[in-house]
Amino acid sequence: MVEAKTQLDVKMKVVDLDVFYGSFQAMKNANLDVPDRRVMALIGPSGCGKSTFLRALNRMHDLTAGARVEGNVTLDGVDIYAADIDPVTVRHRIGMVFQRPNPFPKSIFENVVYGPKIHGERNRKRLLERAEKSLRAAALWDEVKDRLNRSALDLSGGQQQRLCIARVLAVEPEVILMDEPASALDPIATSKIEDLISELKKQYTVIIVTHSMQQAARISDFTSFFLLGELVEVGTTSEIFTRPKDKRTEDYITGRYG
Amino acid sequence: MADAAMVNAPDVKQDLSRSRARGRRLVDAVATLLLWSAASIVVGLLLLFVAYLFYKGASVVDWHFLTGNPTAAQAGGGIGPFIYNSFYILLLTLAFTIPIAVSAGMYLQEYASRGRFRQIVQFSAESLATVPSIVMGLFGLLVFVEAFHWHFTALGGALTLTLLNLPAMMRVTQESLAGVPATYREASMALGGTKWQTIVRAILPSAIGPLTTGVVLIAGRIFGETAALIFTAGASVSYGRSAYDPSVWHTAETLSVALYQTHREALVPDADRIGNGAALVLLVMVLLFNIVARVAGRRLSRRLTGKST
Amino acid sequence: MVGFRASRAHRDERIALAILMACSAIFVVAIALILGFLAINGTKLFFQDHVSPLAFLFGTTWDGFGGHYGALPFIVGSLVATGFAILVGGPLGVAIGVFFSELAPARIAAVFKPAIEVLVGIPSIVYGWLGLTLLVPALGAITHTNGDGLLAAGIVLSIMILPTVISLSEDALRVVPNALREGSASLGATRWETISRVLVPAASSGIAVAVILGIARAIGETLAIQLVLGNAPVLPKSLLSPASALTSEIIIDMGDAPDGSPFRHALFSMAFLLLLIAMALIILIRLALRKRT
Amino acid sequence: MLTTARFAAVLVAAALSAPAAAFADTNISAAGSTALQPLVTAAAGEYQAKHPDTKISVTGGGSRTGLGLVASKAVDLGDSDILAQNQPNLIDHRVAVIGFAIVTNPDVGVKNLSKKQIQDIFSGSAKNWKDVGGKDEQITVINRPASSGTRAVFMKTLMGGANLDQATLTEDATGTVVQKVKQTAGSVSYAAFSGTRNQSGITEVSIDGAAPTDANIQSGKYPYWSYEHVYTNGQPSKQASDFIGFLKNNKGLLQKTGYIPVGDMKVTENDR
Repeated sequence: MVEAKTQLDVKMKVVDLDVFYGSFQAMKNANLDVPDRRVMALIGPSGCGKSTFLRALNRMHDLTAGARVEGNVTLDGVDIYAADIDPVTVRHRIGMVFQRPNPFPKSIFENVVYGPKIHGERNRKRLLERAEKSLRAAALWDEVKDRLNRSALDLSGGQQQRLCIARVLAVEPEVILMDEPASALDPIATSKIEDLISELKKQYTVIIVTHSMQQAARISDFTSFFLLGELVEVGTTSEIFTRPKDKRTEDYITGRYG
Repeated sequence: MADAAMVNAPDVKQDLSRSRARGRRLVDAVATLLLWSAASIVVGLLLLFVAYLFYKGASVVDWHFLTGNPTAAQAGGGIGPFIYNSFYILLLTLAFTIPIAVSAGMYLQEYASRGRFRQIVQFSAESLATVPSIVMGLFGLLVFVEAFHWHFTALGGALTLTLLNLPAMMRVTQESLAGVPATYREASMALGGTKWQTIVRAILPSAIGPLTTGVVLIAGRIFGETAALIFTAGASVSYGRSAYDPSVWHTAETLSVALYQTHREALVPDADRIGNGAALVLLVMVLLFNIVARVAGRRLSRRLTGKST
Repeated sequence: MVGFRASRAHRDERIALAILMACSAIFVVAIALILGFLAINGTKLFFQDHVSPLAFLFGTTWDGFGGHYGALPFIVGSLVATGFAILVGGPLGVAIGVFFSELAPARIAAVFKPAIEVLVGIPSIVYGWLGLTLLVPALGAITHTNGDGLLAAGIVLSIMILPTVISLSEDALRVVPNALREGSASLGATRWETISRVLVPAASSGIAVAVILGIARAIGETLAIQLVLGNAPVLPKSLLSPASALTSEIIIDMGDAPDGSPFRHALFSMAFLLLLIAMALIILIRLALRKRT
Repeated sequence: MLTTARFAAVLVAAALSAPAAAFADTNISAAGSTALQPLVTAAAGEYQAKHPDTKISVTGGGSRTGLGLVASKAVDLGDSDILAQNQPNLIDHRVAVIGFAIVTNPDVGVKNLSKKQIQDIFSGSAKNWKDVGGKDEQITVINRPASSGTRAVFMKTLMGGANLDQATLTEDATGTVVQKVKQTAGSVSYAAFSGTRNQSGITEVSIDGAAPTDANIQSGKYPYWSYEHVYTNGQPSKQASDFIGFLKNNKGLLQKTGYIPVGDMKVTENDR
């Protein structure tokens, strides 16, 4: 049912995913293959379940009281919901960037090396190298290299969001989940983030939730469309935007839902 | 509340009559005036207290008074050892209170869901918070002084004060942690942090400002506590060389206990003078604790977040 | 490449959780021990010395060495002083809570609120000292008595419970949704009508909690009232005659009541009674809060 | 977390080792009577000045507390105004005689009271100073609580079996009594010399014509006095016995603090 091109490796595979908040079912029977080192966009109207779906991919629902996830999610063929799997290591391999920039109230440097530190890196020199590498990869290095010890809260919104991306990169994940990372930013900051995402797919698998179809069209290789807690259709981005198979997808693309 | 609003509704038409409206406006003005006066009276009372204590005590308090030894039966004694004991017991109490209460606060705020254990802890803390300090003092007397055969000791006093202040310290911790945005938690978890790492490295540092303010305010309370100490830390000091005893086993009359005891026994002819001085010193300490709490909390938040606002 | 196996961090996590739970358990153990110790020592008077609980609760003669353990004078003293404090300090505190929540301009609040926080911090012994050296002589001059007694104690307690009542009732009023304020105002109600008919009823359970905690603070207060009560172990004839309370009598007699004597047991019975009153107030608060939900 | 664990360890260790450790660094500990406390405290100060290696801790707590603590060996010396009852282990060391005075506010103007008049005042049958030979002014009686040793001696030596009116101002220590008498017009109470000697603003009343002086107590003319006792549990240690001797024989200190040396007494308690 999924049309990912066969020559691509499948990084993550979602089979029959259901998500419940108490007795409310927020996601019904979703199936999806996520190809390695590509950008997958999740689109759909507000409340369609795309964020719910995203948060199921790194077990963030574990933190919400009353949330329950059923079905299979695999990373490189390993079920991340299996009983002997530690959700903490899942999140180590699958990083996440949130809607609003959420740097810690610490220095820029401390923000970037937060992950490496909690994973046991103590060596100051290696931490500095890691910080520089991540900040360069997040296209922020040149802007902050002279003020690494300043508070992250003094950065602009767009810089903060790139810092949050750098913070994720510093953990060296394989998959990066992004939940509308540019929705709180101005157009210039947004385009910087979009450029960055295109850069990131050389090394990482990126799954991004966006409410902007233009954004999805600009940056993603694949797009999946969600509606009312259902994954309606998946395809290459050009297919979805030019000749969707499902009537509902077409209605959304042509602007029939808000 | 909808009910109350409904009750008002029929009044609207009648109130178009002018005299009634004027009457209602008058009531409103009088009520406003009364509320203003109520608040002003209380602030006025505080000013009166401060002025009175300064008026009575200012001539008493000098370097000799603050550092001198109390005398047994002559005039002219100081309060040095009492101040020493107050700080000794304060620090000892904080050393017990902070680790226990912060841990419990973290547990309730970050770990415990709606489990039974959480409810029991919460209820215990609330109950502990309402135990009158004299009753806590008697408990300390039964346990530390008598059952453990410690007699009157700084340690017994500090442990009693720990019991007395654990609930407030736990509350401060809970509130400080609750004030940390949920996004910090998510961010840390999404970076692969365990819950413990998230709390210690991301949440606790972000809460350090309000936490510090809370600790200092509680420290002020500990400093002024009296009833719980009379039967646990004792109401006397050793005189002479051993007045500044470093051992936790020493009998430790604090400044607040001394204010009570000096007046009570009045062994010295200038008990009034010492009382006025001690009361002023206690008041000034409370003012200092309040100022420090505000300034330190703000400074620490700023330093740790580095935010220049 | 990181595997999925549980890491060292995970083990730390379990140790940390165990320590946190142990620290939480201290609260439970502590209150259990306090209740236990006081229950045992507070009932020896009845079980060991065979004094009837009725003679203790309703007896009016207190003579520790003469075999009379009537605590009624102290119970009455505690209740009257606390009642006075609630009647005066309760409404005044709620009024000031209303002032801060509804009236006070930010600049005034910025000055007044710290003042009230200082009031909380003043040690009870200093309140007692103020009562002894300022209030009692003043009352004595006005009423041509000694000035000691339940009136003086009631006034001291009224001031001492104010900060508790003020801050908690202010909190209770602040959580009342703004929609209610706007709704009432749009019906043509004056500010006072909005406060008295809409906001205070809406915040009633929170205000009740504020007042109950005020009671708890007042009934357990010891030194501040011991210094102004006059300490006569008899039923008070008036608000201006010397009286005593549960807490103040304990502090007066405890040092001299011999170990193991019925006298000492009776003092512990009074402490146990105080503890039971405190527990009853906690349950009252729970009930008041349950009503809200 | 480590700190928490360490505190727990300290706590447990403290609880286990305390009985032995508590006074390991104190050579002599004393507790009890607040009437005797100023003497013991002052003596401890002087004694320590002469013997810098000795450490003495002095605590009040009341006579009966002192007796309890020395009986359970929690302290070395139990200070008391009253005799220990049914405690054969305790050895009584009479260290001083303490005198007590009936004190009034100076405005009363009465200089002398008979025992009968004192009984009338304190039992509540005389309500006005003119009933006992003074001017027309209401009497305000100030008592000590039932647990007080001073009150016990007062009842024994002056009240002669009459009941005390309890509905009076009650102050729980000598100091507060003296202060209250100073403040209150028409007031009368009783207090130890150690609390009245250095005070102005009160009048000490003669009893049956005998002024409250050391000489009158020594000669037996003045009735309101008692022995101050220091109790030890069994024979005192050498150090403790040395200190008791110092306490008892330091006449200068005794007089300065308002006590009478036992050796100066020409009468005993039984002669009253």
